[in-house]
Amino acid sequence: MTLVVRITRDIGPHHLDVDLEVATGERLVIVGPNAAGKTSLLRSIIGLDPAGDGRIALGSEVWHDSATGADTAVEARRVGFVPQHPTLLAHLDALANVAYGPRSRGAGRAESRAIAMNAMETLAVDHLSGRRPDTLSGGEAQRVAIARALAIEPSLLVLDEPTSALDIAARPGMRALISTATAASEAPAVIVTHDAVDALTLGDRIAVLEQGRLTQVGTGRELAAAPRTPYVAELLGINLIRGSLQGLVLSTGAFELTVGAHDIDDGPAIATVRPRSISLHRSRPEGSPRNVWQSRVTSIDRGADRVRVRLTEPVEIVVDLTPAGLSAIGVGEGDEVWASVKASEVTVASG
Amino acid sequence: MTLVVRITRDIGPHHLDVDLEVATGERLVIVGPNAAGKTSLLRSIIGLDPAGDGRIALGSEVWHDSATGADTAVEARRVGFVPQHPTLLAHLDALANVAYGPRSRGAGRAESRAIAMNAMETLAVDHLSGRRPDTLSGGEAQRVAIARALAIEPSLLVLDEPTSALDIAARPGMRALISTATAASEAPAVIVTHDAVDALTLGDRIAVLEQGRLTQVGTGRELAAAPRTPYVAELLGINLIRGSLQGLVLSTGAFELTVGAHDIDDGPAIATVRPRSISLHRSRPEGSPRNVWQSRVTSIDRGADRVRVRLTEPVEIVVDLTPAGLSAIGVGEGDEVWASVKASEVTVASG
Amino acid sequence: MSDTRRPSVPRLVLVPAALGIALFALPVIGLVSRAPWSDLASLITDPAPRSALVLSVVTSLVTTAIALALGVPLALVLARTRLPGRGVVLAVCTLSMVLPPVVAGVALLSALGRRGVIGRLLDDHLGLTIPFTPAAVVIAQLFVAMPFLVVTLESALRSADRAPEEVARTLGARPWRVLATVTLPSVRGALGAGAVLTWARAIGEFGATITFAGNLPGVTRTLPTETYLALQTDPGRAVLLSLLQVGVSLAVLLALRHRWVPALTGRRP
Amino acid sequence: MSDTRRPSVPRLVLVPAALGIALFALPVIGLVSRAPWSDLASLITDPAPRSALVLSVVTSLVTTAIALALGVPLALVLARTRLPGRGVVLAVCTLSMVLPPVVAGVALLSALGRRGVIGRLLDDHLGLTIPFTPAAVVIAQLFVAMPFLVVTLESALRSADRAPEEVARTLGARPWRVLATVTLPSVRGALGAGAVLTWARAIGEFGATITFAGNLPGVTRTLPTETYLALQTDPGRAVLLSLLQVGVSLAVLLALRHRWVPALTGRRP
Amino acid sequence: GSGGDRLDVFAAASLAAVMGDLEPVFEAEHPDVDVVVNLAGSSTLAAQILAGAEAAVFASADEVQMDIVREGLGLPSATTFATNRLVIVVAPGNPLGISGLGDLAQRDDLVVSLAAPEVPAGRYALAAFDQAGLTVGPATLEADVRGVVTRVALGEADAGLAYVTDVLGRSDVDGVPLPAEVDVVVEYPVLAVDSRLGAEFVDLLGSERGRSILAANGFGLP
Ligand SMILES: Nc1ncnc2c1ncn2[C@@H]1O[C@H](COP(=O)(O)OP(=O)(O)OP(=O)(O)O)[C@@H](O)[C@H]1O
Ligand SMILES: Nc1ncnc2c1ncn2[C@@H]1O[C@H](COP(=O)(O)OP(=O)(O)OP(=O)(O)O)[C@@H](O)[C@H]1O
Ligand SMILES: [Mg+2]
Ligand SMILES: [Mg+2]
Repeated sequence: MTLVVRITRDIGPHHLDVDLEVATGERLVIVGPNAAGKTSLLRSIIGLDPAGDGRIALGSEVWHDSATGADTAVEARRVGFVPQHPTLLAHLDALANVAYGPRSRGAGRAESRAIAMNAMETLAVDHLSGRRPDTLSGGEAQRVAIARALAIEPSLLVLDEPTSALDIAARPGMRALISTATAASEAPAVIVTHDAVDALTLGDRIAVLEQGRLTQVGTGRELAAAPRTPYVAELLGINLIRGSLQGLVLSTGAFELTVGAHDIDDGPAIATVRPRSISLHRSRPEGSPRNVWQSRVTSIDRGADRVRVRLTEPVEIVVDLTPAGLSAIGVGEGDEVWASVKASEVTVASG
Repeated sequence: MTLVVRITRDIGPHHLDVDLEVATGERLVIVGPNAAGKTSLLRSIIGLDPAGDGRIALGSEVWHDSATGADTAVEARRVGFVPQHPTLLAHLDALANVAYGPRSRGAGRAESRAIAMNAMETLAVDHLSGRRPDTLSGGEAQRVAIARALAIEPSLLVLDEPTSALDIAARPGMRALISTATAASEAPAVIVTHDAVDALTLGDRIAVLEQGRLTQVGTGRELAAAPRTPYVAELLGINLIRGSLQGLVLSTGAFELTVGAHDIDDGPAIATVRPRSISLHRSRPEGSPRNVWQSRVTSIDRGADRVRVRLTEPVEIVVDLTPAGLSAIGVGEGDEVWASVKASEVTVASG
Repeated sequence: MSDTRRPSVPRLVLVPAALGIALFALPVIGLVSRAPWSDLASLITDPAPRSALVLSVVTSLVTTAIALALGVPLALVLARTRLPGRGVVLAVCTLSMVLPPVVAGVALLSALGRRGVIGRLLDDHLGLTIPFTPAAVVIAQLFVAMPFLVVTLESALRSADRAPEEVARTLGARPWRVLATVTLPSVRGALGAGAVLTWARAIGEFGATITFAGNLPGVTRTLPTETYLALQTDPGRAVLLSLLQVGVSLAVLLALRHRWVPALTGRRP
Repeated sequence: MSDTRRPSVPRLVLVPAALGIALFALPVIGLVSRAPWSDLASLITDPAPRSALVLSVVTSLVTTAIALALGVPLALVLARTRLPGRGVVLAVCTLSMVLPPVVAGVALLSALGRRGVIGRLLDDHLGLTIPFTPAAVVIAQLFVAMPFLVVTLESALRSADRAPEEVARTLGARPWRVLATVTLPSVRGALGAGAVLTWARAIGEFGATITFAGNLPGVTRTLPTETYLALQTDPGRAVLLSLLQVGVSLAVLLALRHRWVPALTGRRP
Repeated sequence: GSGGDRLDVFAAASLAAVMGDLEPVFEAEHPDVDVVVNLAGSSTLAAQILAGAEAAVFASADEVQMDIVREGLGLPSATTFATNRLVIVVAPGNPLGISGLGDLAQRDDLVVSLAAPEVPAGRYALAAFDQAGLTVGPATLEADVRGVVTRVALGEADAGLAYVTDVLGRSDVDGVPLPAEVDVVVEYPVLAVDSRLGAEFVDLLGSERGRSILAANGFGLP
């Protein structure tokens, strides 16, 4: 069952204009800055918000078609939905929340509870079955909400930041969990997340929504290879420099970058550089790198085995070093620094 | 102003028992699995939940002391609090929400609005000032909640997963933002997060809360060097193996691991291995590595420039490879595989 | 995680609250102190007040049930749809609360009485006369008391969070199920309050009842009517009757509460 | 993000809702059709009903204001504190709704009359007599009508989400400020509904008023009392008076609504 | 009661018109006195007086209530200032041809409304049927005599027993007089509760002026 979505609608002052397909059993991750319209897109797909001009279909079922006026009721769409806030039914205990879906879809009381218990075990929340929602922790509530969505054996999974409150131990399991849940029905899944690891691991493809429009859709590798917007580059931890290409030189106006071999035409282009490909130096370095420029350290984020250094002039660049590497050059925030990168580390795509 | 927290209380069926200090201007990050009691701890510090037996003091102010019966009212504690759910006041627009704190603390109407506008600019939500909370996106609401907490010039910042709904572009700025906000007052900050990068970058120290108890407190580097629990190891992307040490061999019962040189005594010990130090092979490898064992691939998480492979037998191990590395050995989920690691890559600490 | 340590109510509200309690308690104490308790035995053995009491309890409960059956849908339509005449309908509801009860009775007669707009048709074509029947008692109580349910519930429905209903729909719940399992439980406090108000207003109702339904012992003579008439000859007896009514009302209330409390109160565990 | 496409109300509720509307509308239509509209001019120029009207409007508004001043604290105390006698107090509130109004008037006389438990003290020591004054009208209305506010508000307060109040406290708001800026706005729907119910009950109140406050023209003669007297001699005039009352009530309601609507309704933008 | 410049007259609601006419007369005779008339059911007035209301005059439509007040306050007997008679209330023009009490007791096609026996009009109605040697099965027992008239006026009842004064001057009902042999006389007692001015008001009721006002309003004179 392929999900086909074509939506054109206004959200408040903004405009949402999306056209995408999710194949049978495919998991599409949607990423994008806050307020891009991700939640609004999901709600339109589900039928909770208007879908405006366009068409939404899952397999042979047409859920919405502005041309024919078709519009399937929300409750008939069989979507496993996890909203951005868990929104458990406050007057029911956790088990009854999860059993609500099967029960609403015609299963008997005992059967619904068995299905629910099963889903709760999958999410490791079966010990919370008798609990009222307002006594659950944030992560517990989110797991119960996921269990509830999976318990209806959905034809489509729609998850709005389903891992935002989960601890790290729970996240790696999510991919397997979603696969298992939708394996029988081969239901497609649409998953919104802000987490780069989730984006790369939960989905088969990633769609980037920015200001109500899809700016790029592809596999993680495709996006990493040729990010089209700074947001994608930032998400994937890649430096992206837009400029005008002339032969092997990309010029931003303030800055010129020698790029690696390529076969694209002169004109607007996007160069990408991995943060770890860039070296920093206290003084102007000698040697092979063809790109050398002077800059200033804007910020330093220290990690356990990685330090991320941010430079803003003359272009925004992040550099990843080892803690030892940073100690070696001994710079701090605000200090002047030299950066270098080999031309062969700079890949270029037409912009 | 140092924050001193000693709390012993029951939460539902669980028990919270915490003793910690946060120095002037220090940012303490609290991490821990879901339901560990993080939110409960924060609520006790703030005074929204009972603090039970113990003492809470900020500098010279004693907020709670079960010995003397002292108990400062919530509103007198001047805590900048961002709850796990944004909890904006539904009947006020975003600006009025942010201005609510200054206004409650005696500032005039115009002054409060100016302070609020300022805080909103800092969080890049000034364009939302006239909006009702129920029209905000998840990330927008969270930013407004952060702005609201910062607008009161807090003596203590308490943030419960403040970045969970923020896009990646907004996260790196949080550290600077919190520093700036508390710079004048040198207020300490207590920040709960599930995000490893946030944990390592937002805080000066990390406290690990598990099942209501602090299992480890230290800097990111200290935790990475000697994680005390599997949770910490998982958080920092490190393999942790508990066992009994005899000379250079750590034995788990099912598995023996030759470790690197060390000077700790025989007995219970914890070995750590970085995921990238482990190699995988299709067949039994020849050569120098002293640790070679056969296992099976449980799962594979593919990232842009990293693939994480999980093995469960005979010990839980994660291995990081490059995509190319994985293609080279050509294994999939469920396949048999050989793992090897040099003894010098295995560090050991007494358990 | 919702129980807070300290009562978050400002201390000083205790002063007006105590005044409010006094306002209610003093007259009741006055009444109790004036009651000729020695006559209680004779009152209880007298069959007349007993049949009035039974009629009052039964009709007021029937009224409450019908008020729920009609008032809940009405409140829903008013709160949740964009009905054109919304404001007018709500105004008409308020209006029947504002009418002096006797005039309400006259209004009912002019609609459903023998010569009333509708009553005439019923009488001519079906031979059905509504006044002077227990049904008339119920209708009179409904007209006067049902608005209390509608107004209370409408406001609660209007401000209730819609997100849980949305989730229920995605889980496959059809509109009726959403209504029964999500919407109404989420306003159960208001539903309970509205039902209690309606019932209390109904069991205390006198003017509209006697005007529309008349006063026939055993058929339409409710306890308030019995009390009113007793007041004409034997005020002590009237006081006793009122206290009887109050006592029975409390008993009914408590009985219903104990049965429905898990469903009707918004108490947290 | 809360406006949904389709009305989520099951279609079929329109049937009972329509029945409910008919129940309210028909009697009013009956009343309007019976009214001797030709007498309207003389009624309007007559000063007696005008002074009764003014008294009714003023006292009912004063009653509502006092009911808010006392009832809001009372509801808060009942909903938010662990007062030992909670249940009893709530029962006493319900009780004054159950009493037939005339008996309520007798109860008030026995408490606050010149020979009453408290009234005697007031009379002896302060020379203060309450009955037969406009204050007595207000007290009678309060006794009968205030419970509607208390019950409505108590249930809303009990089920209101406490998280916003907690946040307000962390932001430095003291209890009074939390109450005024968070708690009450979060139950503004119930507050509005309760106030309307109280006011409607007060302006339509007759039995307790005439018994406790008497029926002195210009002092305690309210519009319902005026209507009662008109019923003795000229039912058409009584109907007109009632419709006048209804019209004025609607006007007051709409006027208040327009002024307070942003504060009182729970409407979403 | 203090008299002074205010005179509180507690009068049965059915005397509203009479009191309305008397008030200016008394005030004209006593320019410094303000007459305040409190109109309600006799039983309500009695309850108010017994609860300490400062009534100067109590004019009751019910002898029972007057007795309750007299006994409660230990006052001498009251004087009768007016009388009234029962009348059969019927629809305008008497379309059903009701001619006497016998019709009310015996015709099955009639819906009959009487006041409840607890209130005076009901008591007198019973007495009337007693005298006529009839028993009646009314459809409803109204809380007061006004209820009887209202119900007939609205067409809900075909006949009822009310006072002559209730029917006088109304276009929506007609009165059928009772036969002469049914001699039920309704007496209205009045009492000056405790003031000199009150006694003067009672005197006015008995004066020529007072009697003509009573007569003009349909009341009989003792
Ligand atoms: N009223 C209650 N009754 C029973 N258990 C409760 C209650 N309140 C909290 N708990 C339990 O206490 C534990 C700690 O909850 P808390 O919210 O502090 O966790 P947390 O560390 O913040 O988790 P998360 O990361 O999921 O937000 C949870 O297991 C929760 O279910
Ligand atoms: N009723 C409304 N009125 C005005 N603006 C609205 C309304 N509803 C949504 N918006 C705006 O539409 C935009 C998209 O909102 P949406 O919730 O879809 O964003 P999102 O991509 O899910 O963001 P986040 O990552 O923060 O959750 C936001 O700017 C939001 O403020
Ligand atoms: Mg969103
Ligand atoms: Mg938490």
